[in-house]
Amino acid sequence: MTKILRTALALTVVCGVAALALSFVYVVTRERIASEARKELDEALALVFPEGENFTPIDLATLGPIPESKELQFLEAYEAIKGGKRQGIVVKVASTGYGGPIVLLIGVDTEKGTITGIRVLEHQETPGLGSNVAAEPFLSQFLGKPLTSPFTIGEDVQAVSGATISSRAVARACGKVAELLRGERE
Amino acid sequence: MNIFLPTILVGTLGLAFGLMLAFFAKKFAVPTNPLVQEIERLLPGANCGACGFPGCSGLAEKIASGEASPNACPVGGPRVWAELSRLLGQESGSWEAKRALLLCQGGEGIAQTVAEYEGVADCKAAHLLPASFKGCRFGCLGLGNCVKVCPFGAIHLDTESHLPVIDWEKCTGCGKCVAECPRNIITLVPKREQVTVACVSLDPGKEVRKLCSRGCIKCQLCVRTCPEGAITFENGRIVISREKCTLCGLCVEKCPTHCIIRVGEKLALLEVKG
Amino acid sequence: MREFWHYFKNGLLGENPVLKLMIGLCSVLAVSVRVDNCLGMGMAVIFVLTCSSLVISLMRNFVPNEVRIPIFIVVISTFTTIVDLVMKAYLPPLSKAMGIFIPLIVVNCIIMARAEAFASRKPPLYAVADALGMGVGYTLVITAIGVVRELFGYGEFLSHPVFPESFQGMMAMILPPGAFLLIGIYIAILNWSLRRAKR
Amino acid sequence: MSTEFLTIFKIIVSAAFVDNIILARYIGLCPYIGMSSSVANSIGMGMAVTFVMVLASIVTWILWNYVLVPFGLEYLRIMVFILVIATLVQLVEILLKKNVPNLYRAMGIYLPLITTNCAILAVTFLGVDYGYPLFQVVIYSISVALGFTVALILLAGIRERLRLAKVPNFWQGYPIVFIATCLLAIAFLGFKGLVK
Repeated sequence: MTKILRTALALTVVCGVAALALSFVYVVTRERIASEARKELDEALALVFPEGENFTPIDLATLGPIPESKELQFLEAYEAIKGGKRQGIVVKVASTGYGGPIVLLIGVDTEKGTITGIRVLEHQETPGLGSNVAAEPFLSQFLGKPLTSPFTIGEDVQAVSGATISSRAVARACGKVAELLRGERE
Repeated sequence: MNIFLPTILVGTLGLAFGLMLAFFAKKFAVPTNPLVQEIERLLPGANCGACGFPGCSGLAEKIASGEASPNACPVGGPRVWAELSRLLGQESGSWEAKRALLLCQGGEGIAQTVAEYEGVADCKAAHLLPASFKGCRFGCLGLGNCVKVCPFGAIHLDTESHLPVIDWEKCTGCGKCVAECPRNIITLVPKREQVTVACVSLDPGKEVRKLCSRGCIKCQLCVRTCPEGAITFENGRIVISREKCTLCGLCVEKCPTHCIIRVGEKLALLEVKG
Repeated sequence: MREFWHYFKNGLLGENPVLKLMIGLCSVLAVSVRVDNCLGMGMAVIFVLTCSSLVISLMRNFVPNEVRIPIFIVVISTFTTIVDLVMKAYLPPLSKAMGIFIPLIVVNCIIMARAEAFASRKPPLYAVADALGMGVGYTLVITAIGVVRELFGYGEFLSHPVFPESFQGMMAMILPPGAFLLIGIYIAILNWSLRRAKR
Repeated sequence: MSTEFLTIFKIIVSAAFVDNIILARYIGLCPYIGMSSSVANSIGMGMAVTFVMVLASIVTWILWNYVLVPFGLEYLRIMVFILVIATLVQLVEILLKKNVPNLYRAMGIYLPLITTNCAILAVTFLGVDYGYPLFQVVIYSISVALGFTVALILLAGIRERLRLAKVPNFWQGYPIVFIATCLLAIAFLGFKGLVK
């Protein structure tokens, strides 16, 4: 009986000390991790909406009825504010590509009704082919396009060669975001 | 942020798991061979499976029973090998040096040759052919891969029978020839006097009789003869238990095809008689 | 001190964990797409391996046999989590690139194998020597693979282009098959050179 | 009903083939190389992995959703999960050894290999990361284990043939096994894009 207790106690002590050490490290690094994540998001937001001075998260539901789609999920939305006035909206969406969801940040100027920027945050596309949808040459095609564009591969957007599905996923995301925000245009 | 909550939580988890493990380990203890435990203690215990056996305990069992060599653990490397050899060397009762033994007497003039083979002189190549140039599907092809692979020059091909002869003086029991042989007819056996069936054919007796005059025809006369009950017929092959055998030699005399042989302590030369 | 070097050198070539012992392969293949990832992974493994070897070696006389494995793995996982948190805080891009393979250091067989095979039996100084040797040996191999994969896969070295514009990366090198192919070739080369050296 | 069935089917195909844990994700390689020397071994290992994988993902899923998340202790995930797996494996082994010796002989002896099998830990992490409900986690872990077993048996079959082949001297052993794995991985690339 004492042997069982001693054995159990050994594991308890090791677990306790380990957890103590970990929570200590966690407390030390927590702030830093949060600020890194915030910084990363801010940088990405600033890239897709260069004119925005600061960004505040808003509820997606306030943007109107969200377009139904199996292959697309709306994740978050941000207001881009300049000089105390709302200039545009940045939407974070996940669109199903070739290897999994492609998470995109799409910036829209609600006054002009154009796309201001687009950026791939996460993807699992084939390296060397599908991964090229995250690169400038493909994404810059969308810059400045009006919300009324069809966003169809082969018509107004050229697909990355060898990666039609990945390209279509990005175009679809833009199309749906445009559909959502068309009503927002003042 | 409270840093004591996780400590207590994980500590409790540890306590619960520790109690469970210690309790069950005691309650459900299964007695194991002390030698196996001894070997397992020397093995790395990483349970990585790199040796090809299921975990360190799996390898320990195989080493204890002599089915695996003490250098089988690639993680432990030479150091563990040395320690294991020392352990096994001291307990000489349960550990014996191994030697390679060919379980086939079907040489030239004894086993039928049904076709002329003119391909590469390589057992593996000949074994890949759908049909065998020797009548027997199980017997030695006699093309000498084992001779080539032996690092100690302990094997040579007999000029008359074209069967490999293993010199137990030179053989170290490294098992290279065992791994090389595509027909799996070379095995490692303890180095001592013993009686063994020198045929691995699974063909029915009638077939064997046609193909080879020294093959096991499954008559099971030896099973009935053995006074110790050491011989059994399992899964289509005759098995002689080394533990029960008293080397009385009755089965060797009785075997109608002379496929049970007595192997000496010094050499594994199969006496191929006409 | 002599023995310290002896154990250290052991892990570099003679018992190189990846090429000779065939352990810790998962992260080697998964992370070695780019050289900087390899170096990061190498550092992480060296840190976890050395720290846990040291702690396990210090505790070696107090650990009851029944809970040996849970205790070792808790120690290893603590250091792994520390690496995970610190990387997230100070090197976020690297931490992102390695993804799930940072937590998986816990189950990197190298660490558990060395803990059981070496650290739990030898005094701390030797345990550290062995851990460092194994860690550096691991890092060397993973970097050697990473250099080739990055060079041919992206045409870059440490993210600097090496080949002219017209070079199209070899996709196969980045994908799993290239990794398997390369490690096969490396082991064959090692076998060959060892055999030559013997002669 | 039919959409639910479709989701589950998708999980199965993508976990077992498209994202095959060994050939596409490079996880669980040590037992893959170690245990693939014969088909019989690989089947036993596959069974043991399936068993532990399902058990571990259920237990860790419960711990994650009802203990770690409510207390805000997500960062203790690595430690708690691996502790659970290590204990679970050891317990199952002790119990099987004593109570069901036949089953133990068939698959239990492979259990110790599993504590340090990254595939198990990876599945528990991924199952939680994907945010599946409990039922889907079970399906997911079964499918991953299926993919693992398939890859293991395929390689074991190849290795049994390789024993008879004439392989150049210094390519013998592991190198040729990796080349075979490379070809298998290429074959599995064909599944990519199967599930949208």
